[in-house]
Amino acid sequence: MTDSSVLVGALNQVGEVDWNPILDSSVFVKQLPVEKLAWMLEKMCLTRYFEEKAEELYTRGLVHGTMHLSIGMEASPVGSIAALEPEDFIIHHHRGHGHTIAKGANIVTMMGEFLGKEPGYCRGRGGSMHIADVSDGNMGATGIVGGGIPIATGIGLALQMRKSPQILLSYFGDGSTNEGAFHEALNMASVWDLPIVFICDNNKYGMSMDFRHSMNVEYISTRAASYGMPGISIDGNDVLTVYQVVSQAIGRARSGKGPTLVENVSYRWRGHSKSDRNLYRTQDEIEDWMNRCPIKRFKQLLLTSQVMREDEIEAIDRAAKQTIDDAAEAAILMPEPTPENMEDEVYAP
Amino acid sequence: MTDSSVLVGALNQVGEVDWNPILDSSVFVKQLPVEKLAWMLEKMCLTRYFEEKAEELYTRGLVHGTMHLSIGMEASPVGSIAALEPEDFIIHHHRGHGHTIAKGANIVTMMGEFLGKEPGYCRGRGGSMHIADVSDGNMGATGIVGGGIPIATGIGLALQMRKSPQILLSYFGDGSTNEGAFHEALNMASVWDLPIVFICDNNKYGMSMDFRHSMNVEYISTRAASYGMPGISIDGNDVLTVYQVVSQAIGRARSGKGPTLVENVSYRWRGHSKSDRNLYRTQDEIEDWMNRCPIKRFKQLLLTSQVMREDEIEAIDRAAKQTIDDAAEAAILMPEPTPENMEDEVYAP
Amino acid sequence: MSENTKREITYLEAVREAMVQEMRRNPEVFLIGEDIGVYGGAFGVSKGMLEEFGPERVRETPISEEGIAGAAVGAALMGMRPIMEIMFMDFATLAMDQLVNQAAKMRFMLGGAVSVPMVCRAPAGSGTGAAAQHSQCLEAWFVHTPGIKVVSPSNAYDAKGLLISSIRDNNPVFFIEHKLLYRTKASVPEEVYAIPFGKAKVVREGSDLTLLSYSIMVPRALEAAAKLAEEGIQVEVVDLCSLKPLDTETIVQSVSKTGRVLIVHEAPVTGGFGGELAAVIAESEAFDYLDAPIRRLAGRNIPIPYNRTLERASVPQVEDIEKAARALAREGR
Amino acid sequence: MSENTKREITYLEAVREAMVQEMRRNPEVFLIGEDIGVYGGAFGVSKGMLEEFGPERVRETPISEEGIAGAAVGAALMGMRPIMEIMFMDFATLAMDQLVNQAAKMRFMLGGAVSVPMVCRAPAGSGTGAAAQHSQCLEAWFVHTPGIKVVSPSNAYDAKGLLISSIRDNNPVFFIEHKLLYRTKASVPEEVYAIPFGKAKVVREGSDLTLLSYSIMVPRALEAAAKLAEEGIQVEVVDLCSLKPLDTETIVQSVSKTGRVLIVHEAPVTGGFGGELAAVIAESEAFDYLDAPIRRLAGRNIPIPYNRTLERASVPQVEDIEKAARALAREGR
Ligand SMILES: Cc1ncc(C[n+]2csc(CCOP(=O)(O)OP(=O)(O)O)c2C)c(N)n1
Ligand SMILES: Cc1ncc(C[n+]2csc(CCOP(=O)(O)OP(=O)(O)O)c2C)c(N)n1
Ligand SMILES: [Mg+2]
Ligand SMILES: [Mg+2]
Repeated sequence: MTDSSVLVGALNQVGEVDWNPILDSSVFVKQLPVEKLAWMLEKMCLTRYFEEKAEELYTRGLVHGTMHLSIGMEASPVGSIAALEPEDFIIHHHRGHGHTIAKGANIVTMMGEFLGKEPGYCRGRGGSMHIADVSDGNMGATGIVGGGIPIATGIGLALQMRKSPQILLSYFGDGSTNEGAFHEALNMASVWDLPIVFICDNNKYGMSMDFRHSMNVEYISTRAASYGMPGISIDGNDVLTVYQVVSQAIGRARSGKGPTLVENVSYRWRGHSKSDRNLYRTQDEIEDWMNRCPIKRFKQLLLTSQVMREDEIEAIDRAAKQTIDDAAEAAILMPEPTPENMEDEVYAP
Repeated sequence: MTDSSVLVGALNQVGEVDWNPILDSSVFVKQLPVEKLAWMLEKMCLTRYFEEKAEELYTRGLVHGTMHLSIGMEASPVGSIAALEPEDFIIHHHRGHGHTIAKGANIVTMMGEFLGKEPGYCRGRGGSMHIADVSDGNMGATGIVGGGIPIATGIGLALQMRKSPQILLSYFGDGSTNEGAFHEALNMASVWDLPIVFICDNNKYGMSMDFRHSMNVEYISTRAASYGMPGISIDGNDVLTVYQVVSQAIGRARSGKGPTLVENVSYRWRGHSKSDRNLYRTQDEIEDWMNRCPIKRFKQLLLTSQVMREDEIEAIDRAAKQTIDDAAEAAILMPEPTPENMEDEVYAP
Repeated sequence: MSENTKREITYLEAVREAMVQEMRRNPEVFLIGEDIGVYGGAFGVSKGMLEEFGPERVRETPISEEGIAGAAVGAALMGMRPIMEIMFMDFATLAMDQLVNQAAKMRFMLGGAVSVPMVCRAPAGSGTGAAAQHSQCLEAWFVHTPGIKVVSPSNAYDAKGLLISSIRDNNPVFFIEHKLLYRTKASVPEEVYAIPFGKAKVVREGSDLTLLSYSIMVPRALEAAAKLAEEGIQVEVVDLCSLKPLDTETIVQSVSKTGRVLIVHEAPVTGGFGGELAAVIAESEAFDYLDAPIRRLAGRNIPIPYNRTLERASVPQVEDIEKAARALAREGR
Repeated sequence: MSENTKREITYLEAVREAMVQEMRRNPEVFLIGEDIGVYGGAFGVSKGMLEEFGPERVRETPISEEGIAGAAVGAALMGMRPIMEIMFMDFATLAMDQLVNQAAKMRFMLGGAVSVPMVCRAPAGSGTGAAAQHSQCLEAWFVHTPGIKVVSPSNAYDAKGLLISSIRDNNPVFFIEHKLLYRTKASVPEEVYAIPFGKAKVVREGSDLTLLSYSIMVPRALEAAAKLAEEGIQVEVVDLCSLKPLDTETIVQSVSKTGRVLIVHEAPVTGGFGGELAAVIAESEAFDYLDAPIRRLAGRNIPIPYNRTLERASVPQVEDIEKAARALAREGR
């Protein structure tokens, strides 16, 4: 690694890439159009309120099945998808509400799927874990940990073969990097220089397992070295750092230089899924991370850097809450699917 | 990596380990008992002649099926197994004749298995790819590339749980390190500090694929970094370097410090298997490596360092050839298995 | 079942008790899998076991199903008796090489030089709203794999006894638990007991038709049979318990007696284990006693959907069994 | 088959020709797998294709079966038409998650928003001395997976036409090639032609019994049938061609006509596809026409051994088929 390639703000870094400097968020925030910042705030708020509503609906007994909440992790999907062109693609994982919202999903249709309704994105066949929004370039999620990463490689391959200018963001968790699928897929993507940015949403735990007990490395970006791929770990709760770093990785991907592994370090506030009693971590640790809330932090930044006024910020927040409340009401009223002829849906004509 | 950990003679190295210096083979050869050196030479010659005989038998139409020859690669199994205690274990892969011989297999029983005979190691059920010699601590090979590596982790786990002083050498090829099994198994072994030395017999090709086209790393030992495991690449055609380095890795394993990944760089002279037309590499390249023959080189070393006389060396060589010739004759005369009651063999009582 | 045992425990507790008792008895037995420690496993099966046996023997792993299976195979080769837990049976897809190419074949392939005494426990089935990738019943794959035994208990009593046999067996055993059975209760003795493989149970006698089933479909079949009895249709319900080895004798006897057979399972009908059962019957002397075609009632040929109504409609429910059995009872030849 | 076609090519060449012709016609079609380039694939199927189509479309991969399958799924999702080659069907064990949980389920699970037009080609079967881990026939697993279609041609003509249909199909298709068929020849038109799925062929007419089979067992069955004809036993041989969708109609018709049925396949008998066929017959109206029990002749319930004699004895040979058919023809009810 040459000195020139060391990126200020990186927690860990491998591979020889000439990273452009990243700016402190308090500086960078002034360089982005206010609409962009407002978009980021809106998507983060929508995600938070969506998931809080999901919890509420669950508690009210309206949800059959499980769900995986990303409360506290909103900066990674929003900061990275903010760096995409609308035609670009994403593929994510079981904890994917934020990615889906950031990529432009219709919230009502999404809520409908969450409730298993016929007008939902998957006509109620998929549910929380499988919400996809293909027409917006969101190829959805798999319930198999790591199972989406090889598919990402295939999507990247198709884009490359078609000489498309589009690129793909592929998301997965820390725990999934212990699956063979991760290894095979990143290796192939690197060998073929595919237009992909691999983004590890490290929320510190794979279900109940502290990621440091599941691997002998401190930073998951270290694993990029096995594939001769650049890797970088950053503060995944800082939406503008995520944006800057992923933008550069996207630039590499789009210019044919191949994939990058970006680790966004964050934390999941809620249990893994609804059956989680949180016995594997301390309340202190949870509270410590709640104090680092990516949304509160971003709002603070917007305010102190004077790019938005408090009332503007709160208006976005309130509107997001309203959108979610309305979506839930609408989704509850949606019709249920009916079981006739399901056999006809299995195969494409 | 601290300076002190840099090992002279290593082609590549990762991880922070205090390697003891390794000596130049021309020096080290004088520190080993002559019986040990003679053992090494004998095992290498036996392997070479076994495989040449295998080819001959194949050409004579006596072999049904395929086989994978390791001619040119004899130093890795012999140098590494020379560093074991007899009670230790090995598990290897489809190119495993050398490992089997070095671990002490009865050559006649082995040849019998190669020919599919009833008195063979697997009673003719396994054949060349699956010769195991369990009573000598050779747990055999799988025909699934990479499939033996997770099993190695399980063997290491059993040894550790039983607080056994025994350790395991786990062998595999360069190509197999692109399998998910490699990734999962090395990660688990490292997390649990298992008493295993992982040895990659890098013969430059996975079937027809140049290993440099199958991965973006120059040295496979680089991959150890993903597991927080020390990794080292060495000249795998120098039996005494292999011996010295693997001895140290065995020391780590035996003292509870965990696994090491050793890459023995070598070359396969013959085609991948009998159907190989060698279209993917040049004759020049093959000849270049034939000039680096590990056996010739070792003989030369023994001679020039004056630890053995030419006639002693040639006596070992001739005896090995004779052993193989005799074994083949005996094996050819062995009875064939008969197909009755095979169902009764599937399940253990 | 011993008469004087009154203690009722759940299927889940029975599975745990079998593991705990065998682990106490035999230091070679250990549990390996994901989140089996402080979390107690995704369904809570191993709750408390970490505390009793420690992290060595309640061995939590990274999320690496192929690695877990390989670790089990390797440890078993060395004479340990690993119980590996696959969190959902669907994830066995990631461990098929180790289970099918390694565990199942190794003894035969090495001419008998080794054995592979391991258990693979996996919760299967739909009904929890977990959708297509967390709801499968894949027993047919393992039945079709020489070298693996397959058991699938329908109640807490059998779960304990069959799991103890699985742990003591010297071969790879696939032990299938059904998620919806976890909370069901039965009278289960505290003593250690082993139920031999290959014995089906006639759990209800009847003269009009034989209903062959296993796992979750057994309680459903019994419920349906009770209702049909009110209409005068006497259904004989056979719980297969172990799918491989299979108790052909009990099957043939029952079918020969009733002359009609309905096979019920949750997995999709096409290519399911029901086909094997149909073939076994159609090849046997029971064929001569059949008064109606063999009928299968099984899961629809679709992935399991998320929505509760769709999910329910994807696999046989009590009313479906009732209907199918009634129709078959009336069917002449 | 067109009358005026005299050109004979091998099964292997027919598979290659189908790929080459579709790749010429449609730039979205590509081949992906291990050693398929200059090596031409382990069996030489893709020999010469790298030269014509280049490394982009004859895409060689690291040894990463799960990765290959995932790459195929992803590319198919984007509308490409990948043909993935699994070097030996046994290695599909390493790609089961991608094939079964992803490829097969994705369309249904996403409510119809996507399709996954891909082919997985795999050489199967024993007979080459490659032992237990390189000789399996695993079709039963994929037949049991809703969302996947399964075809298994028995001759060069069908191989070409069915592979072209597989490539054009908008779903995952498992295309099973048998290693021992690669060198067999048939008259194959040079023109592009597609053979629709779900049509079985009566490849020999007969009145005494129906023999249902596919893949390598079809030529063996025909040989046996020819010998039995000399004894006056007329065997009707049905080549299923596509296992899913299955041509139930032709099966039922033939069995209803002959009143006796022998099912023959190479995979181990227990849990094999033969069970499904037996069940389909036993459930159908053909049941009423059966004059003898349904018989299966299939592989023994063992891993495939290395030794040539043992290997041969593990799966049905011509003489075994002859014997089983003769016995069945004589069997009364
Ligand atoms: C192959 C597979 N193994 C196990 C699971 C069960 N499971 C679901 S999510 C999860 C944890 C995943 O951890 P990570 O990748 O860090 O993602 P996170 O849930 O933390 O976002 C586990 C073990 C699964 N769904 N798939
Ligand atoms: C899972 C699997 N994929 C593919 C193969 C076919 N195959 C056998 S050996 C081999 C090459 C292995 O390369 P490497 O690991 O470098 O070992 P080498 O043969 O060079 O010793 C391949 C592709 C296999 N046996 N198993
Ligand atoms: Mg996580
Ligand atoms: Mg190699």
